Amino acid sequence: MDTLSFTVAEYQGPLDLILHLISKHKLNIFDIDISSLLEQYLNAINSWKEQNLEVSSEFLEMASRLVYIKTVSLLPRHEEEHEKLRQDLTGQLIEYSICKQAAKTLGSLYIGQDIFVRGPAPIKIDPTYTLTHPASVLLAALSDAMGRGARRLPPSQEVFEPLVHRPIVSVTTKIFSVLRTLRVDGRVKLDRLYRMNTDRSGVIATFLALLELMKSGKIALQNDQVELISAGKKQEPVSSPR
Amino acid sequence: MNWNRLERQIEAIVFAAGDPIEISRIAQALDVEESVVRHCINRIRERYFDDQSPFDLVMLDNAVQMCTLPEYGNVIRSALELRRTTPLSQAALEVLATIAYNQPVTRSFVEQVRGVDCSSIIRSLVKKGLIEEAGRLNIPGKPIAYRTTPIFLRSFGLSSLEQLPVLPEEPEEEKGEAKQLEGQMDFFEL
Amino acid sequence: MNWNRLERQIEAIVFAAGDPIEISRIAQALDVEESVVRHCINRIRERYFDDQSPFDLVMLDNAVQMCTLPEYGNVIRSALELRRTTPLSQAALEVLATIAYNQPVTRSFVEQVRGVDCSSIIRSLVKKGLIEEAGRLNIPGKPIAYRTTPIFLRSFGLSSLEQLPVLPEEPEEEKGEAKQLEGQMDFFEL
Repeated sequence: MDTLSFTVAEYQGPLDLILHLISKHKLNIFDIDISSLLEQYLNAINSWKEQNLEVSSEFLEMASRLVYIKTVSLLPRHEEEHEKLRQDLTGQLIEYSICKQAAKTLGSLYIGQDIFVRGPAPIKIDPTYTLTHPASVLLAALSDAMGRGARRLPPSQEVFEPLVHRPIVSVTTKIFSVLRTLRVDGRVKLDRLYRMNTDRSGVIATFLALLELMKSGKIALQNDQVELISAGKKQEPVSSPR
Repeated sequence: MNWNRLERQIEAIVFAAGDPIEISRIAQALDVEESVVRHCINRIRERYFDDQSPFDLVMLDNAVQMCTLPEYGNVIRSALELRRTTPLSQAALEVLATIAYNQPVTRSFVEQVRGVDCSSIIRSLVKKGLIEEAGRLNIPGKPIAYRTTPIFLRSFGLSSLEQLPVLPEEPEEEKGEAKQLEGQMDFFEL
Repeated sequence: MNWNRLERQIEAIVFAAGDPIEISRIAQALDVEESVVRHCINRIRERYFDDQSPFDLVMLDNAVQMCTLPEYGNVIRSALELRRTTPLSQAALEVLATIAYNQPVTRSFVEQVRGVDCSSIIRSLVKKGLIEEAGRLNIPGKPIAYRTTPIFLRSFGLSSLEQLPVLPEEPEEEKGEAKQLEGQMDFFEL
């Protein structure tokens, strides 16, 4: 127990340790060299282990995160992802360093232990609750209260259904949906049709539906304006591209 | 002897003590004779009187307590009783509902349901007369059980516990989902 | 308007309340405008200051509380035989700061900022009365949100959250780089 609190006393957590390493080894927080940070980080953890200190899971989690960021950096054509992972870490570190600074400032303001107040005078007043509420608020409050407890139970199978069985959107459905939209508006922006979908399979089905409709000459794409023209509006079935 | 400074320190101590505090303890803390403390207390009382202060130091045996003059009783009471009109917080409502639907229950049951400490909320609900102790449960540790009171029924317009709104069969979340889907259909049908 | 009388009544009410009491309640009990109460409070504070009284009235949001000045802390502690409470830990201060500047926030938000589990610290801050539940956030899972309390304000000598010290701006991508790093170095070299 003592050993554990020793670790905790030295660093508030993995972010704290990283901030320490960054300042100690003069790394640039805005352009972290992941390889050398990872090396320093693992050295620190290993030295704790040698001293038989308990290393809490949060430190190990961060170690695996750093390893992952480094791995991504080694993969070809993953610069973007690597950059994003690195920036996420930088952002978190900056946020935490601001938090540390705020904590330090607050700490210097603390006068709580030197200010004394007194308890309420023992005057006989009637503290009985006098307001009234509809009983329905009780039910709402109960379901809020149980929200936490209920979530400790294993989730039911239905919860997983939508994850396993994605709804398959048929092309036919989308053909109808596109035509219905056109019947109302006459023309419509292509990206609006796509934005009406909430998932990838819907977007694909919309795309296929559009190809199908163009092939059959029911609609046409108005060159670079990204608009659809209903063939029913008596327009050129296929406009000549510029 | 800096009388003024001593008086201030005594005022501070007696104020912070709240309850009557022995002259001897004050004397010890200030490292002076008890007679000095008594003398200071008299000086403070005279000053309060001259200044028409609403406070007084009252001697009880060998202890002293700071209190307000009786003529302020009414205005104090009316200010403090206005507290009763503060509506229950969300947290207090959750504790109350948990007790209402499961009574008699222990504090630890309520805390298990909510996942956070509820001792001060339970204390304030007892003070407000909305719940009360219902003896001790016959399980290890003999914890205190709580139940709702007639004031609870009155506050929520119920004539008995049987009238508590019934829990819906299906869990809330599913219902919310169905509603959500309906909303989405509307969107498609634009 | 009998200012003197009003001041006395306000002193009596605030003293007897012990806990912070809302200006609006005092105004209602005395049947005067809130601005009148605020004006009286300022006059009382000035008088306490001029008289070198050990007391002060502190404003905590829209409430007021009577307390002793910090310089009397030692003598009060020794008279009441209180041990000096351990100061807030670095971890507790970090959690408090995160909540104070972002409230209302959930536990998981705090844990994300600090990168470590904070449940026991949050529990102890609730027990100390420095933070409290602020209902639930209307996001999936309806997590409990926390906010700071009047005791927090009082303990840090603030009369409202607007008085929280200004945080350093989040450094902009390139501009403030050098400056920010200098500041951080100072901070690290503690």
